[in-house]
Amino acid sequence: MPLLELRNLYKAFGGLQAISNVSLTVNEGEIVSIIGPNGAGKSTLFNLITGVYQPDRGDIIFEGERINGLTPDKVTRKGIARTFQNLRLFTHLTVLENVLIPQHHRLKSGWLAAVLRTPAYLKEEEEMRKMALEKLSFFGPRLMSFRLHQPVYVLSYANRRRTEMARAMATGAKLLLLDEPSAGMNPKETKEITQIIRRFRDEGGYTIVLVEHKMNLVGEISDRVVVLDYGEKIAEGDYKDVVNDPKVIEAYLGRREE
Amino acid sequence: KIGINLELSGRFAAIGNQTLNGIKVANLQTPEVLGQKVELVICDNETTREGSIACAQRFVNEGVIGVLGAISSSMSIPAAEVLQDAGIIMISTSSTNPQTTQIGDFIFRMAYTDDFQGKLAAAYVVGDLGAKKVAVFRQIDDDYSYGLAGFFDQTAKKLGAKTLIQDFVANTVDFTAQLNNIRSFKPDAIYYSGFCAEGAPFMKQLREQGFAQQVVGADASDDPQCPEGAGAAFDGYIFTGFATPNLIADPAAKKRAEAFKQKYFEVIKNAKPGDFNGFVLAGADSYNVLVAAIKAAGTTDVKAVRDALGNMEHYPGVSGDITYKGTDGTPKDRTIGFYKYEVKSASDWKKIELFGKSTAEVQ
Amino acid sequence: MTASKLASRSTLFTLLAGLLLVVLIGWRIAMLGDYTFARIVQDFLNALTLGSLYALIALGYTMVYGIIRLINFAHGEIFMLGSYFAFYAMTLTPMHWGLALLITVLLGGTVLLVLRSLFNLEEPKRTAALALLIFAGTFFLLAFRNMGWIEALLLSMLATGVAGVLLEAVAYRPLRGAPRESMLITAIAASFFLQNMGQLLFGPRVQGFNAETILNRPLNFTIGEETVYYTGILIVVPTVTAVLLFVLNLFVSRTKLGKAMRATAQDAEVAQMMGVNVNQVIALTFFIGSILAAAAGVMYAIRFGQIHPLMGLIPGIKAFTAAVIGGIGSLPGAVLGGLLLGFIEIYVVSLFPTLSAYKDVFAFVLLILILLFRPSGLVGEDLTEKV
Amino acid sequence: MPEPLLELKNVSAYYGPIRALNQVDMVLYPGEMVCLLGGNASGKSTTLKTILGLVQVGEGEVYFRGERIDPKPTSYRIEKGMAVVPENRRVFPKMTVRENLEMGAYLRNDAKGIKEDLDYVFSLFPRLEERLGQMAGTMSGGEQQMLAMGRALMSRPKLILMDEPSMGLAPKLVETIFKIIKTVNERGITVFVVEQNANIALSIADRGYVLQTGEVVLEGPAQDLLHNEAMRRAYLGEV
Amino acid sequence: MRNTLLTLATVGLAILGLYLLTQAEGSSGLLSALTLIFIWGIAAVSLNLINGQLGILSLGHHGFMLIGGYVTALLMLPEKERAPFRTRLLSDWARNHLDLDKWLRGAGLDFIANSIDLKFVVALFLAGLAAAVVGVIVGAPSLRLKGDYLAIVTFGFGEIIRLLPNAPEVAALTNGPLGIKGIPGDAGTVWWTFFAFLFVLWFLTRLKFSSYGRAFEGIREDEIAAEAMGVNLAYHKVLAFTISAFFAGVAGGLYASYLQSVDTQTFNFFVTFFLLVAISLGGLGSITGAVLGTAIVVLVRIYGGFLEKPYPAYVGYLGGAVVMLSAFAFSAYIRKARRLRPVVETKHLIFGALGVALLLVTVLFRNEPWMTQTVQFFGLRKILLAVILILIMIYRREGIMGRAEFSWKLIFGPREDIPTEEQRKQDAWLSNPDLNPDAAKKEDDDASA
Ligand SMILES: Nc1ncnc2c1ncn2[C@@H]1O[C@H](COP(=O)(O)OP(=O)(O)OP(=O)(O)O)[C@@H](O)[C@H]1O
Ligand SMILES: Nc1ncnc2c1ncn2[C@@H]1O[C@H](COP(=O)(O)OP(=O)(O)OP(=O)(O)O)[C@@H](O)[C@H]1O
Ligand SMILES: [Mg+2]
Ligand SMILES: [Mg+2]
Repeated sequence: MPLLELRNLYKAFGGLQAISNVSLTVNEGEIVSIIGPNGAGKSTLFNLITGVYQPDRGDIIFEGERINGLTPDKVTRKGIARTFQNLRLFTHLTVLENVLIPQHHRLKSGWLAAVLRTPAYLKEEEEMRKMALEKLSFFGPRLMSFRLHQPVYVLSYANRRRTEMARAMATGAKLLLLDEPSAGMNPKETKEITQIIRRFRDEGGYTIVLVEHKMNLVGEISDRVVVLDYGEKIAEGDYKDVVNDPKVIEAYLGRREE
Repeated sequence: KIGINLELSGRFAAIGNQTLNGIKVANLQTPEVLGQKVELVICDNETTREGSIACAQRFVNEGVIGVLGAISSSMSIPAAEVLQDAGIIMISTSSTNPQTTQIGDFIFRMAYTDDFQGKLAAAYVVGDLGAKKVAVFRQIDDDYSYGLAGFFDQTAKKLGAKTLIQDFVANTVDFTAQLNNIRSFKPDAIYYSGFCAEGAPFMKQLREQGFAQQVVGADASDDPQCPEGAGAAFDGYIFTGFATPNLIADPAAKKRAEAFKQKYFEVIKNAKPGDFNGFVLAGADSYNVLVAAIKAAGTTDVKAVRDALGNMEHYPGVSGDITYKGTDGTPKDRTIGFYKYEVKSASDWKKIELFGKSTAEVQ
Repeated sequence: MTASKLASRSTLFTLLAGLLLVVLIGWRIAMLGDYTFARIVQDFLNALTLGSLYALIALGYTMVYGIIRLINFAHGEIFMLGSYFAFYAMTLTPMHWGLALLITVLLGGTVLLVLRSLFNLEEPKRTAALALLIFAGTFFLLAFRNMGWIEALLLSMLATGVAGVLLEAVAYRPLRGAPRESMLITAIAASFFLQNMGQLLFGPRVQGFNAETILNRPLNFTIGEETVYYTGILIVVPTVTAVLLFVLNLFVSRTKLGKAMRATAQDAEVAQMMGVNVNQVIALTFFIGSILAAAAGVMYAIRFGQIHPLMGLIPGIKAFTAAVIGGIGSLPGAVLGGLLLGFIEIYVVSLFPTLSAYKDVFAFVLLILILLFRPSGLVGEDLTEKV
Repeated sequence: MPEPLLELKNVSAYYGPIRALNQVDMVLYPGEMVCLLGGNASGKSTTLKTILGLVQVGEGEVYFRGERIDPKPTSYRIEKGMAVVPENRRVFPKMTVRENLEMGAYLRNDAKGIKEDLDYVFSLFPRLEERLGQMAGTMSGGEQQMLAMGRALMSRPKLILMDEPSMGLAPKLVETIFKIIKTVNERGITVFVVEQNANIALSIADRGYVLQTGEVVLEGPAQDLLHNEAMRRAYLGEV
Repeated sequence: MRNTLLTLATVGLAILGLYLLTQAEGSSGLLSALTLIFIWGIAAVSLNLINGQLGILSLGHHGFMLIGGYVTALLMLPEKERAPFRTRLLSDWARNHLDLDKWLRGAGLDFIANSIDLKFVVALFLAGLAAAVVGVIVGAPSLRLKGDYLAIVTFGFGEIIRLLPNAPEVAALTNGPLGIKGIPGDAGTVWWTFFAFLFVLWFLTRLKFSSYGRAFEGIREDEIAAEAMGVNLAYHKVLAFTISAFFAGVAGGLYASYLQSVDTQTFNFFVTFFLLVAISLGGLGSITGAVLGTAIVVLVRIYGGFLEKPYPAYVGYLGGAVVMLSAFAFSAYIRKARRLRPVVETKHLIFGALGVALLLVTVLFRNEPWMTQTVQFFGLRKILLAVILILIMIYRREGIMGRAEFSWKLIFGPREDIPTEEQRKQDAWLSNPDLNPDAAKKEDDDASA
């Protein structure tokens, strides 16, 4: 059974058909990249999956269960977490707090227990902290040392992106949707992040769907690449096939120079 | 040492300052008692209950013998609770709600109570003016206005008139809808039990909307803000209030009041003629009786002074004869004056004294 | 539920609610019995008078609120200042020439400075001409005229506009770029400050504002046997409000400056990067807002015949309410909201006389209902964000 | 050497107690295209903000067209001929595409010139013309980036500052955008660009600066930097 | 551990101090100031939970306080009532059924019954509960709204609640607009309020530093993100709103007991306004800040009275001069500390000039009658408060405490959030190991080896 399955999704904004008839399956343990020109509907697809928008038609099936119509928090609790293309961190909270909040929904203790600091609650809190550090440690000292207690608004752009990824992982989701994880990073850092995303899967056991424009990253880690254009899926397959697809070159990559 | 708890800022600031002036003048006249100088501790309660309590507490700390004020029942009652518990004398200058002095034996007042005022006004409107139908406007969120309107309404009904009550709340400025409501009732007279802040727009709109009936109000209208606010709309307005010297029946008291008035205008230099009214006299007398009680007791022991005050009979005050003996702290005989505004414009108006009626008569 | 479904549902609710309202009103009128046609007309005129006053206040409020997105708690106090300025202009003139000169220099100088910084007057000739006009005009008005309400209104509008700009410069400008809450708190503080300053400077008591104008001339006509009364304000204020609405709307949506205002509201930092002098634009917004407040303040004072330092509090809250009911940021919305408030207040009293003291409860219940079904006000913009 | 267009002399800038720029010296000559590189959090964006006056200069001086501008407000600097493509796009979300572009031309009054430039922008980014009436906030990330570029061009600046203009753009567009930058530069507009995509940036730039923790650690002609061993290792990720 | 001890020690000291104070002569003014600080402090921290931590502008807090006030009043009303009441349904019932002290005495636990009035505890709890129930009723539908729309709706609810006791239908119970008077006041004394205050502080601090508190702050920062991270918005908003309403109700009950009366005018919008001023002065979102802000506001209101005493006019002029000159010095100082240039802004010179001018005027005309006459300004305290608030917003826009809380670490520990230059250098090496002197040295070593 595939982890995530999209069946004939449609979404329009006014007259604009942002997503039309998109179907997609993602299997457990895969890294799937979604590429496509600007405005192709990639982020919209993420928004549909996570419940920020509701599809006009079609089904979204996660672990065999239809999740259309759920609010974003319910979707997250089902096991899908995401990062935002335009960064939506809790800017005045510290990095650590940012990574603790997504674990809140798993808390079993009620608010009264939290106030009373019952042993059960304290244990849970301890576990949350451990998990937060574990997720942050994917990024090594970049977020771990003094950055841990810095409020997010002092972080530079790339460090914010890293924090967002750690935060998404901390929800305890199985499936991560990463919207342009390497934006704002230089080639060297992009390489670093590529390795880290691979480790998300290998060590963290996540299944990953990502949107990217940096082809070397996509090429290096994707098991499968899906190409969207004007809301439609125009190609799907492994990286090599896709980048040599003339339709993709025409719509997205442009004339290859090398 | 005497505490003064007055509404010097906020909604009732105007009356508060008039009362304060009265006390100041009285203090100038009798600056000493038992060979000691009387020290006035002034506290502004900002026309809030909390402020009034804070003032009361401050006086408890500073160890005053007695407290003068506050003006309105809403501020007097909470302060009275504190002072009664602390065993300090309080003389509310113009609280007219019957409750105030029932709080305890340390609480006195200088005014009459609203049941008299309401009854007298109703008798006047139904009896003297011959009104068969009266529209009553009351401010529903004020102890004074609400209570007073109630007493008026009761008596008027008892005397055979029909009434129609219209409610409003503090800071209302638009009365057009209420006025439209009484249109088909066709009242012969209108009773207004509120304050001037609402009264001025009320009268203005009343006249604009074509009502020409006689309007009668109460002592809260005894305030220059009324005619100055609405100008000619107040022409002919009749209201009850603290008696001014001329209306005091007792000739001796009248003389004292006249003398005080002279002194007042000597001391308070920039006072306008309209600033002198019954509130000034009430302020002065509350000071006077307290000092007199201290003198009678011959000591500054609070208990003794309270007893002296409670047993006071026929004190010759500027506002009339004052007797506390045998009452709950409300003087036995007070004169309620009837006045009429004659207003040409906001800056050119007169308060005509009609006649006075003693509360003793009604009892 | 999709957005469109939601929209259609809320329209349905609105329709239903409207229907219910009509039925309720009809039933009450039938119950009341003596509610004659003339009284209906009378109530309508009363409501229109009050509502259009609210609308005028709300319009000025929205200029600042809708454009800078600052809940300007101090707007009510600016409104109060406007009426006091006019009051003193009317009662203290003509004044001794020395005093007039002093005030002219102070007031005229500030006005000139403010106008210069607002409109980039660089050409010396024009500036000089303007200066001459302002100084001579002010001096003439102060020293030789017993100002009528129109002159007082004009002078007060100018002075209040300047006061608004100064308030902005002192209290709000240092907070540029601060979080919304800080601005809000400063607005509260400013309102608190002005209220108490007003009590200190103008005295706490209520002052009569007695202008003989066409605005408060009692007029009437008859329907059958009965007479219906109204005053000149019923004609003037709605007209002024409508004209202002039209002009301001055009200004904000079409002119460059209007666009700069909106841009500043959305992202002041980027607006700066486009070359917008953000300080100037915001100052200008306050200038216009305060001028409108002054106009509304004078109308209000004429209508109700009195002014006092706390008079701005309630109209300020009403304007805020009106602006929100109408939809934040929408000038027509503010006017609509103001009218609606006026109508509610009048009709609650006349349809439910025993509940007249609770008319604010009704106003707020309606407000809540409206917002629950239309979460962004009657004509407000959609609040959803792109993620 | 001609007169420099922009000069930073010994500039330091602070965020509260944090010193984000440390005694930075930079010069831009008219018509040049200069590229600013550096790792994350090295202070690139801060440099641009300092030039624009969005961050106050703590110590040091900034000169633009021979005039000292560090005490001047941002709007004055724009008036003197700067334009900017801000980090993270920052379009006006509740304004339409057209209004956003018009805001770019805020300080201009020549209707005809504006029209020309509008057409020029449309020729560069046809997508913008398609979406003229759309609220900018609802556009996709890349579309917003185009809009931000177009908006900056609308002011006909002397100097254009760009903070990561290629971020979030499709590969095809990245190439296009650098071509556009090149053409813009060839029209005589000086370009100062912060870019992570150092390979492309350096290949079209004249010179480059490299920042590290707020300090300039390397500078020189673009070609030299491109082939600088340390540089390649540090930023281009080549070993 | 050390911190817990320190906290306990502080609380102990506070109790001791308070005890000594209650024993001291002439301290009743100070005590009532403290009582007010505690009462308003409870209200302020509860408002802070919504406005600061949850980030929702709520303007209807006075409504919840009013409910608490009325409930307490009705439950505590003594049998022998001074004022004639139309109905004492609830208070009669309360006397018969809620008198825990009677039961305690019956059970032989006299010492508890003698030392605290348990009925008041119950009354306060019920007051809070009533407010909380209304909080849910108000919150559930309206918390869907956003921003200012929500603000005005909460304001509307607050006003509706405030006006309802006046309605003829409930007036039989609430005595209409006249309110209820004669509530026993001894329950509103400093010990009660002190312990209630301690409890509320303890409760809300614990809540803030729990996972729930973090969730609230997440909602404040970014609702969409919080929702995407699995936080159930509706539940958490209503939860915070309800808890806040509960404590507002408790504060209202204490306040009614302090005033010994309750009516619909006491709890008007100014109450919320006042609380807003207090919490923003202290720093929105900070519990410590809310307390600090409340203390300042209450103290200025009570002890600022000296400003409004009569004094000769020249004192006023001198005071003005001092204010102006210190404003001038202060602004220069701040600009210097912030490395803003020029240190003295031209427009700030106005302050200096005005100060000097005032000084000159005072000296030159020191014998003129208008300089020596006695003047008295009422309302200066409020003006002072407003000016303090504006200044704080300008120079410390996040309020005195910002979002931070007082903690022992703040005093004893190092700041964690500001990196040292060294740390930032190390951070940079992550991107470029070449620049790491150690690494470079190591390479040298390798080479030489
Ligand atoms: N809320 C909305 N209202 C109107 N149009 C929208 C909305 N959200 C997205 N769109 C439009 O839908 C299209 C797809 O947007 P989307 O954000 O999914 O693009 P994308 O593939 O993520 O592009 P990019 O790579 O540039 O981020 C765009 O043309 C965008 O303008
Ligand atoms: N508002 C701020 N407050 C405090 N510190 C800040 C602020 N903005 C940036 N910083 C700090 O200043 C330093 C430089 O940040 P800057 O944004 O200039 O980096 P950058 O080079 O643009 O990085 P990136 O490539 O990630 O965008 C960083 O250490 C950052 O944490
Ligand atoms: Mg996208
Ligand atoms: Mg950057």
